[in-house]
Parts: sequence; structure tokens; C-alpha cells
Amino acid sequence: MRTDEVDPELDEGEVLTLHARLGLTDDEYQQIIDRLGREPSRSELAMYSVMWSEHCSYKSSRVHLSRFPTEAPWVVVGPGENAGVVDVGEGWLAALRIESHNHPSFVEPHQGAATGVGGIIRDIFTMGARPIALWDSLRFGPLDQPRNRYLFTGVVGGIAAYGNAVGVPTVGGELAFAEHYSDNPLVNVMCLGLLRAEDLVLATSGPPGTIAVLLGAPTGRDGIGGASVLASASFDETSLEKRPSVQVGDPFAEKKLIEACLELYRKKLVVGVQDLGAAGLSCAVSEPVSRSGHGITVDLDRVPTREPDMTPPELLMSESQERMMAFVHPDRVDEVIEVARRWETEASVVGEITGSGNVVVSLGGEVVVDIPAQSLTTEAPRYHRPLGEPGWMEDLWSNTVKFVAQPAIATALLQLLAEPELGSKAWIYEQYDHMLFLNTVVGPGHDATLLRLKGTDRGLALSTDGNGRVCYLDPRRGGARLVWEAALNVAMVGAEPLAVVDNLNFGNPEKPEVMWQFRETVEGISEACEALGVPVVGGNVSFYNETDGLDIYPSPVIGMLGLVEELVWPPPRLDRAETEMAVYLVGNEWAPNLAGSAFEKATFGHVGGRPTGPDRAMGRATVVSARRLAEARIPVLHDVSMGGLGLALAEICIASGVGATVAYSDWRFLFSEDPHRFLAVAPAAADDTITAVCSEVGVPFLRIGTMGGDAIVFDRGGVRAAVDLTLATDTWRTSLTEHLRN
Amino acid sequence: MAITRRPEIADPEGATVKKALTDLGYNEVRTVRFDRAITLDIEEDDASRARDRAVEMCNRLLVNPVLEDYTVEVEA
Amino acid sequence: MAITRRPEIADPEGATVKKALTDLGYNEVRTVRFDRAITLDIEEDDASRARDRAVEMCNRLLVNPVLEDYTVEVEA
Amino acid sequence: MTKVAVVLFPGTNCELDTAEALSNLGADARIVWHSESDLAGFDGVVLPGGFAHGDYLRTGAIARFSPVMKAVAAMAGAGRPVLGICNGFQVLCEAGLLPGGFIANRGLSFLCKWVDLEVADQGSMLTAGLRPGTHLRLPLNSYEGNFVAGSTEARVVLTYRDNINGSDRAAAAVANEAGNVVGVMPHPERASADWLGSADGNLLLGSFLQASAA
Ligand SMILES: Nc1ncnc2c1ncn2[C@@H]1O[C@H](COP(=O)(O)OP(=O)(O)O)[C@@H](O)[C@H]1O
Ligand SMILES: [Mg+2]
Repeated sequence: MRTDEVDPELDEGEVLTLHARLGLTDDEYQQIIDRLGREPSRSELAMYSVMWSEHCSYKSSRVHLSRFPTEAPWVVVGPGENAGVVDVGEGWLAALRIESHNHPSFVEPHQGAATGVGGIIRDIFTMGARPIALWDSLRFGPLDQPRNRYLFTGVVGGIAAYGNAVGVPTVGGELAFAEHYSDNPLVNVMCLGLLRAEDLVLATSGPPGTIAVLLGAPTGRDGIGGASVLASASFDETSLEKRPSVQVGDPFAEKKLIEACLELYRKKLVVGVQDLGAAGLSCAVSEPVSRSGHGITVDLDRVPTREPDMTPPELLMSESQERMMAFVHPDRVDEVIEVARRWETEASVVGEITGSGNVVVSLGGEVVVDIPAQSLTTEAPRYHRPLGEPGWMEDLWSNTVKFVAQPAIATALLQLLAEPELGSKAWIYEQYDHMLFLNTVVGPGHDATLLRLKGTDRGLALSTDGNGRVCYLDPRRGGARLVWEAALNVAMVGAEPLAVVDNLNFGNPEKPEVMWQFRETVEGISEACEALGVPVVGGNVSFYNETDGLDIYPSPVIGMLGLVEELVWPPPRLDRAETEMAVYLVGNEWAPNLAGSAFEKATFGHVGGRPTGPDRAMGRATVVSARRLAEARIPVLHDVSMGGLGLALAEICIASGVGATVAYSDWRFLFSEDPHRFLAVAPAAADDTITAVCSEVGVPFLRIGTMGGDAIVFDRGGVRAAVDLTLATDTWRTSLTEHLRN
Repeated sequence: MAITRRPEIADPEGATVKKALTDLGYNEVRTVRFDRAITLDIEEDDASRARDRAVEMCNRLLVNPVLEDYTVEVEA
Repeated sequence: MAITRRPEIADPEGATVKKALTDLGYNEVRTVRFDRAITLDIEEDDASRARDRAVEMCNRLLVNPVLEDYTVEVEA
Repeated sequence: MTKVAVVLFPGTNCELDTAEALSNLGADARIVWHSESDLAGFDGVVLPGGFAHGDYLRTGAIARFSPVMKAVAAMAGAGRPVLGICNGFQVLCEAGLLPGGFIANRGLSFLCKWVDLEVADQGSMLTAGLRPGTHLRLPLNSYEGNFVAGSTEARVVLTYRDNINGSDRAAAAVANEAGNVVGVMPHPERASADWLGSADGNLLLGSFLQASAA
């Protein structure tokens, strides 16, 4: 055993603090010594540091994540694998996962976002699925700061460059701005894949004798320590100096890797696969064997390198992109190499599964690592971090805006339309190929994306949703509301909610307040999922989203998959409203609450009060009635979410090119974002249908107005506030691009 | 100004073109590197001031310091 | 080798960057041109043969004569 | 049945969509790997969209050396229909089978959006039977979609009504002199059913198949 491998950056005196420099605490270091009964070698320490990092081990979050409901008859693979897999009928399975690439995107927005896309795609094809669509959920600081514009345009450019070239369309997403994200943008990407039931592949190693074949790009010093350094520690001035570890994405290499892997699966040439993402080779060799209860020998001399003189710790920690580990029966290795060659992809035999239970790594014939596989994975530390309700919650809740008079409705609506987070996102999604594979029935710009399930009459509807303000004001209610909002979004195109993936973006978990926010959010998401009967099948946790001590808003993002059993043509769309159609409001009739609303933020710069919580019965009733109205071919369905009823109506008018007049009693009703409400627009002849469906389901509904004219008009007892449709349209169209000029 | 990729940063384009050249029979090619060159026509008589301004432009906009290094040359 | 865009061909990158520089207050910039530089590391002792091969690579693959001109420089 | 080849280069991604749209029109569309050097038995050939060889160096530059391109050139020479869509158009230009080349879109962003086109010349195999002035609606999906004719006399057969990428003569599709080789920048296969937003692409693909059958 060598314990003195060369690390050019360190001299002897520094060895003692090496673990600290790698992000391990003294306690964790002691645990390693206790477990091994000796000091670890540098290479071993390198492996522990990345495998025990927050990003890989979920050490702060794991105890809470077990709260999620994860079971349902249609769940084939739940959380824990690279992606969740659910049965969507007629022999098809859907693989779904969401991942963050927040810190790398701050360091280098274009490459950070690009490699985030590459990473989540690998999680999907690792399962045997062909990746067919991406969604991006993005959060930045306000665009009036040049650095935020740089980050925003860089991230969108990176997603476009990678997603388009790798041949996976980006068909939807989400965008929000708040000061809290200025130095800590959030870049979450969700990927959907499809596979036949018989083609499912898992990340297991197979029995002893199985050969480990490394596929894809050569290994360089990219992202050394990315998992431990970038994703698991807080940000401050010095982080900009951590730049040498930036990874560069190669979508062409990934495209070839996808096709090579899918061909390997089709030919049944692999026992299991594991992608190389965070923690690189360390993770790819230890997780699969730990799942199967075996060990592995790895020969680092066989790992193709891009740069000379790479040390064992570097080889083990490198996060070079576009690599996969395949576990192959010894008789099939030649065939695997042949398939890889055809796709111009390197394939190298780097190891063999053993019965020992240990990960044994050697270089130049010398063993540099010999440790139990489980010690890297299942035995990683797990923390019950202290949590406590922040002292500021009571103050936040009582901090409400006191309105002395009704604000100018028209002005307020125009102000909302001009908000870059509420206006048109066309500038983003027109840079993304969102049509490839000819699946996109309802594309970006609607509540959910609707994809056909090729070869069947079925459709898949997906939506990503987040709301930092509401989650900040009440993380439990906020988390739950996101699940309900996402469910209602997929119901808007006629889908029944089927499965959830979540991306939990939070601040520093070592602060009790942040852990409290985290626990509350998990609780809220869990309660809503239970009420809805929808399991959580996967997710991702990103902690340490703080800069100079300021934590981001607690920012969970919910990805919802819904199923349409039989597509109707044409589906409900925002642009199908016509003059003389009636406008209905379906859902709760609660006293309106403006806490956390875009209205209060846009008009008063205010974020305070306590948002209304969700209601199970009303939640279910709105989701069910929306789905049935879609089946009944109601032309327009649109949920009321950020910006309230006023904005929802304006969006329909703008998309359809026709004005509307609606009546209201309390102006707050126009801007409140209380959950469980949607608009339906339908010809007079459909009045009976709407009445019948809503009565049967038991959901309140009200005819509030009529489409027509060239203005959006709000009428209270004859007093009218009108916004010219052309002005509204122009304001909405340019809300984002106006902020990007110079 | 010549803008070069930092040596430790991966260059997928260079690697792909190297392969293409090898496929075409140019076996003597060991590495291929892609860099950028930006030529500015600047209205400024003082060469040293022109250089300072150009360096400033590189730092502020033209060069991505995470991935690239650069050199500036001034011609009259 | 330096690959330059033929003068009559539009340069959208150059035009966009010129606008960005002007917006940042660099009003002295009259034109911006974006070009590429390709550096090959070739295993060949004979400099003139290396040049010939490089020129051939440009003509066959590296340069599109409809859009681009090029010059080759050989260093030992 | 008309038998057409849809060529797959490493990095191509529209091959399945293109084959599907052609099959829906009754063709026998087969996907052919780029190392194939023989296209005997095919009535026509399509180079579909995507990012052949990652679009590295220049879009289409590396793909033109694939063995299949000799066979494509032979078909072009024999007067058979050769259609390049998006990236396939770029490959045909690089291969010298069509005049001109491509640079980045004016505005420097990737554009995936619906565009309105007009038939400018009905003398090509792609536009045969479509009266000049006919309007078509198709999706664009490219970064380097800005066509540059250079010193060549390009025969423009479709134009953009609003020239959003800055192409010379607003060219959206260009043919060779004989009209049997055509490149089109927007994607006809993405406009091959009403539910996709338009079925106008079928008019173009239909002409291609008719020419192939002849
Ligand atoms: N970052 C993005 N990338 C792609 N599409 C986006 C992005 N942000 C928003 N969109 C699209 O814009 C539309 C409106 O988004 P959003 O307001 O979040 O919808 P909702 O309120 O229904 O959740 C959606 O169709 C969404 O897919
Ligand atoms: Mg919605």
C-alpha cells in the first residue's frame, strides 16, 4: 500500500490537513480511520471526500427524504437509482429525473449549464431509456445587474448549445428572478426518457467475473473535486478562483455515447451501467458493486487520459464529462467494444467484479486503494442536523400590506405583464429545439407540455414549478402548493398526475433555520403527494446555496408527470379563445390573500404575510374537473398561478388575439395566487357540459365574463378598468428582451 | 488579439478535427487546437493607449477568463 | 494557420460584438472581425513539407473557400 | 413503393422524424449509415437535420468525407433527387453539390420557430407543382441558417417572407442548376401533420417522392 502518492500541490507538512482541504471534517476523518483501522492513503481519502460529500451522500438530507411517499402500483423504480421509472401503459415505461447544476453555472454559466444538461441526460439513458425531452427551471438575480444578465444569457446559451446538438429537445421550463439568487443562480434541468418494459437496465455490477468497461471521453483534470468543492460548500469571493476545475461539455461525444449505449442495451450486451457524474470514477466503481454486494478491482493504467501525468487521486475524482461504466459478461466484451467503435466511442476494460466486497484500485501494479465498497456508500455519514423555526417567521407573517384604497387595476396588470418572470419566454424557448422527435403536441408557452406517446393514443404531460416567495413565507404550505400547482398544470392539457420528481435547492444546512425550511418543505410536498395519490420517484438536493452568508429563498422545484389515456385533437390551448365565448372561473371561492404574490412584489416590492395553504378536497376536485373538461373538448383551460386571475386572463387574450370583459367584486381576487383555481373558456353551447362536470365533481364554478373586443376589461358594477390588448401584448412580448438590451 | 484556450481545458472540437484529419490520412498530426482571433480597428493614435483599451475590452467582454488566455498586439 | 473570413462575407459575430463594445462605451472601435486560428502539432522534420501538407489540409477540410481565406505559418 | 435513403451521420438527429414523415406519405424510407458506399436500389436520398460530427470545424465540413457522400454525388450526377434538410443542406454545400455556404444567423441566436415561406421557383424537384408565390409554413431550427451565396449563382426555390436569419436573397431553399439537388433550411418533416402545427411540409416531401418515383 502506497500512502505517499505524488500530489504536486502538497508537500509533506500539509498531509495532515489534506482531509480538510478535500472538504472532510475532523470527525469524518476519524470515522474513516476507525472503519479502516489505519490511516487512509491519499487516493482513498480522495474517494471518501467525494463519496461522502453532501452532493453524493445526501448526508444532511437523507433522514428527511425518507418521509416522501414513493410507492404506487405504476412505480417500477423509485428513488435511489439514477432515475425514477413509471409504467405509462402499452408496454412503455417513462424514466424521469431532475438535477441541479447551480454552482458550476455560477462559475461558468455556459459550460456549467451545458454540462448540467449532459449529466441529467446520462441519468436517463443509464436506465435503458432514450432521452426524449428536457425542461429547464432557472432562477437568477434581477436583470438590471450586468452580471445577472451575463449569467442568464450564458446559461440559456449553454442549455441551447448542448441540448440542441445532443439531439434532445428542451420543451419547457420555468424562470424566476429575485435578489437572493444574484450570486447563486439556480439551474435545474429535468429529463424524460422512454423505454420498453423489457429494456430496463439498472446500475448494478453483476456477479464476480463481470468486466467493467469504461466508455466515452478520455479523462482529464476536469472538475477535480467538483462534488466536494463546488456543490457542497458555500460561496464567497474565493470561489471564483476555483475556476481551473471547470468542465467543458461535448454534446457530440454524448450523442454518440447515447446511441452506443442504446445499441448495447438493445443487443442485451450489458448487465448494468452507471454514468460518471459527480465523483466520477469513484462513484461509478463503488455504487454498483455496493448495490450488488460485491467488490471490484480497477486498473488505473487502463483509463484513457487526455492529459499526461495524472495522479491516482485525480483519476478517481475527475469529473470529465460524457463517460459511462458498463458491466459486461466476460464473453461479450468484444461485442461491446465493437459497438462502441462503430459509434466512434472509446471503450476500455478497466476492472473486474470480485467477491471480496472491497474496491481495490491499482496503478503501475501497485495498490493505491483497498477499502470496503459499502464504506463509501451505505456507510457514509448521515446527519440529524439541528433544526429550528426561524425567529423571523412571526414577523414575516404579520408584515402585510394595508390597502387604504383600491389600486389602479389597469396599471397593476401592465406592471405584471412587464415583469420578466411573468412575460413571454419565447426569447428562451426559441433558442431551444423544442420540436425534435415530432412528439410536441402542446409546446412551451402553456401550463404543461403535452407529448404524444408515439405508437399509442396516449400522451404525457409535464410541468416544472417553483415559487421562492411563497416557500420563503411558508415552506410547508409552499412545498405543498407547488405539488398542487404542478398537478393542475398537467390537468390543464387533460392529464392525470402520475409521478413527481423534486429538486430541493436550499441554503446552508448547518444553519438550523435552513434545515427547518428543508424539513417543512419535505413535509409539505409529502402531504400534497399523499393527498393526490402521486409518488415521488426521484429528485435531487442542492445545499449551500448561499453567498456571503445570505441564503437563497428555500427553492424547491417540482416536476410533475401526468398521463393522458386518450389524446383529443385539438387539445386545450391558450390560443383557442374566440369572440363571444364565455369565461368561467372554476375552483375555490376563498377570501383572497395576496401574501407572496407577484402583485405585491411588483407594485410594492413587498414580500410578506402568510400565504394560504392548500386544501385536499378542493385540490382533487379542481384536478379532476380540469381533466374531464379537457376530455370534453373545452377549448381553453388555464390555471390561475403567479400573477393571479388578472394575468391568467391576459395570457389567454394575448395568445388568442381577442379581448375580454370579466366582472369582479373584490379587486384582490384579480391578483391573489391562492391555489386550486383555473379559467375555462368555451362557446355558449358548452355551458351545459361545464355545469354538468363541475356539479358532478363538486367544484364551485362561476361564469365571470365573455371574450370579445380589443381590450382586457375588468368590470365592477359598471366601473371599468381596461387595458388595450395591443399594449398588453407588446408589454408581455418584450418584458424579457427589454431587460436584456445592453 | 489572439485568444487561446487554457491548456488544461478540454477541446472537443480540436479532438474531433484531429480524428477527421487522421481519417483522411494525415497521420502526422498529433494535436489540433482551435483558438480565436479578434481584430479590432480602433480610432486611436496612441499605440499604448490603444493597447490598454484593448486589454480592458478583453477583460470585460471579449475573453472568458475561466477558459481562455489572451495576448494583445497593436499595429499602426 | 489563420483562417479569415473573406471580406465580402458578412460577419454577424463581429457586428454583434462591435455593438456590445460600443454599448460599453468603447466608441473608438470602428470594426471588429472574428477569425479562427488552428494550431496543428505535426510530426514532420521538413518544414517545407509540413507546410505543403498543412496547405493541403486547409484546401481539403479546414477551410471553406466560399467563405474563408487562410494563411499558413510553420514553426519548428 | 418508392424507396428512399435517409442518411445517418454520427450526430444526425432528425433521421427518425424524416423517415416517419416520408413513410406516412407511402414511401419505403430506410435509414442508411454514413459509412455505406452504395446506394444502389434507392430512388432518392435525404440528408436529414442534426449536428453531423457535432458541427465542429464548420457545419457539414467533416460529414462530406463520409463514404456515403460519393454515392450521394453519383445519384446527384445521375439526376436522381437528392434532398438536404437543415444540416443536410449544409453538408450538400460543403460537398460542392450545391452552391454557397452558411454562417451564423443574423442576431447570433439559435432559432427554433415557425416561419412563413414563399415558393420562388417551381423548377426544382422539391417545389415542382407548387405555383410561385404559394405560401408555406414550416419550422426553422438552426444557428447557422444564414445562407451565403458568395460569388455563386444560387438558384433560390423558396424564400423567407421575413428574412430572420439574414440569408442572401432571403433564400430558404436552394437548388442546383438541374433542379434535382435541393437544400432546404426549414424542416418539412416537422410540418407533416396538422397536429404538429402545419402539414405544408408534406407538399415538399410529396414532390420529392414523386420525383423519386419517376
Ligand atoms: N426556462 C424556460 N425554458 C423553456 N421554457 C420556459 C422557461 N420558462 C418558462 N417557459 C415556458 O413558458 C411557459 C410559462 O411558464 P410558467 O409561467 O412557469 O407556467 P406556469 O405558471 O403554468 O407554471 C411554460 O410553457 C414554460 O414551459
Ligand atoms: Mg400554469
